[in-house]
Amino acid sequence: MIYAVVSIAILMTMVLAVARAVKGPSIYDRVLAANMFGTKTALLLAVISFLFDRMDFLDLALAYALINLVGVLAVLEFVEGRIESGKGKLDD
Amino acid sequence: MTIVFALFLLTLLVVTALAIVRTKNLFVATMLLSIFSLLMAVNFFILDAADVALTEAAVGAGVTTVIFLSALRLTSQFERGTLASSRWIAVIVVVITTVLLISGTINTPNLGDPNAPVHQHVAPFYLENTEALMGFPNVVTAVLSSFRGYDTLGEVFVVFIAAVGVMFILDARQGTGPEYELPVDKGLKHHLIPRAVGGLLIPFMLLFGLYVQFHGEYGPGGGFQAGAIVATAFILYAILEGERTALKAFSRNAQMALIIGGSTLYGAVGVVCMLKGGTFLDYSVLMEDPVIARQVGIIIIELGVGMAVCGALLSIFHSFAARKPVEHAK
Amino acid sequence: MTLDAFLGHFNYWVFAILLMIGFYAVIAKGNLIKKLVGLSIFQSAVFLMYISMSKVEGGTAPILQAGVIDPIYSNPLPQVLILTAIVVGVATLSLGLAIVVRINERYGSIEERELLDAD
Amino acid sequence: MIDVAIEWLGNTLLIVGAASVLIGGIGVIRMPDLYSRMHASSLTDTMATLALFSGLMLHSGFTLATIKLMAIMAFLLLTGPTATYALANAAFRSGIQPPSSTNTNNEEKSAP
Repeated sequence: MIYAVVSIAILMTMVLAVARAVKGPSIYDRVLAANMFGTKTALLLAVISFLFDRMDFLDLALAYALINLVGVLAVLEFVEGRIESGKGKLDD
Repeated sequence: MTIVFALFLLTLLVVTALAIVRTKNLFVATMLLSIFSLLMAVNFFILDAADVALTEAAVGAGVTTVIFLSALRLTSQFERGTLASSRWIAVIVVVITTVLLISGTINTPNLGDPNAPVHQHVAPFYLENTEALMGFPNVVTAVLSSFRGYDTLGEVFVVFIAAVGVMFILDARQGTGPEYELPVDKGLKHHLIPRAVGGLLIPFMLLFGLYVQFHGEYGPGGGFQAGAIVATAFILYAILEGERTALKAFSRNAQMALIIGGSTLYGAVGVVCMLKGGTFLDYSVLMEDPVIARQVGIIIIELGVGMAVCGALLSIFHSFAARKPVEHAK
Repeated sequence: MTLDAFLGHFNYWVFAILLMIGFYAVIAKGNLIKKLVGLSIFQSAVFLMYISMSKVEGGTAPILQAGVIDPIYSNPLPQVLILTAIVVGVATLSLGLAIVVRINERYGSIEERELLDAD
Repeated sequence: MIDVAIEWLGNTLLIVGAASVLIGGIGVIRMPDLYSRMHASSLTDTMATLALFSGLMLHSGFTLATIKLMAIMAFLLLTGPTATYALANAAFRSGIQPPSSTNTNNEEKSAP
């Protein structure tokens, strides 16, 4: 039961993150929302595998915990490249 | 309980998809696409598809975003908002097709109906016989690598062909002269924290990739997921240290060898099976004990799949990353 | 329409809507990368439909558990098809992006209208 | 006796984790500018992760699951702040200024 409550709280936060990603306004808000969504997914998967009582599925949460950083670092590199080529502006 | 989750997540999925189509900024579309992929993975997990969710996690969270960003670096980040056809014709076509598709679902069995036709044909056979024939519990891996081994061989070759195609299209020299050489590495050299943490993470990612590769018979995992995770680890290295260092560590030839070696390994197992008197990819003839023979065969072909996928994704990434943007006089 | 039928078909409706959102981006948008984004939404919709079909009520993932009496497992076959399709999907998507990159190098634009005018 | 105590401690930690996830989520929506939103989201990266995973570990007993949970927690705690650093750095370098406390009003007026 407690797991259900926790997963609903995480789901709510995911909804709020999606709202922030859709609303913006700057692109970094969207990157922030995407990154936050990724960590929340890892949390949710961990809690759900307890809820379903199949703990061998914690591997999925582990995969997200490891891989999530790559996206944000790729964004950092992308922005660095833009700044150097003088096209720093990413917003409309 | 599960139903509530599903309603929630599916609605979010539609909202995200609408936002992706609406935005004019392709960078924003890429970020939203990564959220879309995460939502998709959670949905797969809730619908009992742990292996598929792991694949989506391994591919969608890292590789897709990175490849999209590289493509945006080489083209333009803003959509000019031109339309290919009249917007209203498109909307009418889409609405009519949606209504037709939804009306087509009315007579389909409910979600999760155990008497649905899809559950009657071969799936019970797979579920009943995996334990006896293969001796390991993951039915998905068993179907993937043994019962439907031909299919997977075909998919591996599709990945192979796609990687070769990207190489043909993007690896052509853009010109001669020093400005077309790979630049001296910038990477994220000025950023101490990402470099330290990322460098710490890479060995664990590789270890996790190997775990997924060789634990795939007993839990969610297998060659496809492991290949994607290992490729992501090397992509992270390339992001942190720059193209040149990454290529020095893992050259294009090595990547090519990985792709070719992996696909050939898969095919070679089939040929060895034929030489031993069985049919193509019938692993049971490889050894005395058919169960152990199947396990050995599956481990080898999963390794082949992992090598081919890892090499293909890496070589695709490097094809994009090594290319220089072309300036057009406007 | 009863609640049961609504919940039982909601996945398929979401599939239809997502499929058509992707399709709209492919046919209506002029930007080539946006078309590819639409194509990948389209593809994900198909994945969702297959995985929805594999679900069995009260079931669990098709990894056999020892010591469970009378277990129900979801259908492994659609999962296998989609598992391979996801990786293939990324590979083919990058092939498409590679072609778009070369088009941009040659014409300086990735908008369909401008490309048609340039030719 | 001790089992019940551990169970309840785990429950409390899970509730604390759920609450901080939710607070962070609301912060991401309600905060006025990018950097304070980052601050709110970093709450969910650290506090929530610590509390939730400690709670889950108490519930799982000592099994393979505990070790996996510990690994997930360690990685999330490492990568969360790094991601926030990378994001803040990218945002600052591309010219988004954090509003300073003295001239907030002026800036808001002069902003386009």
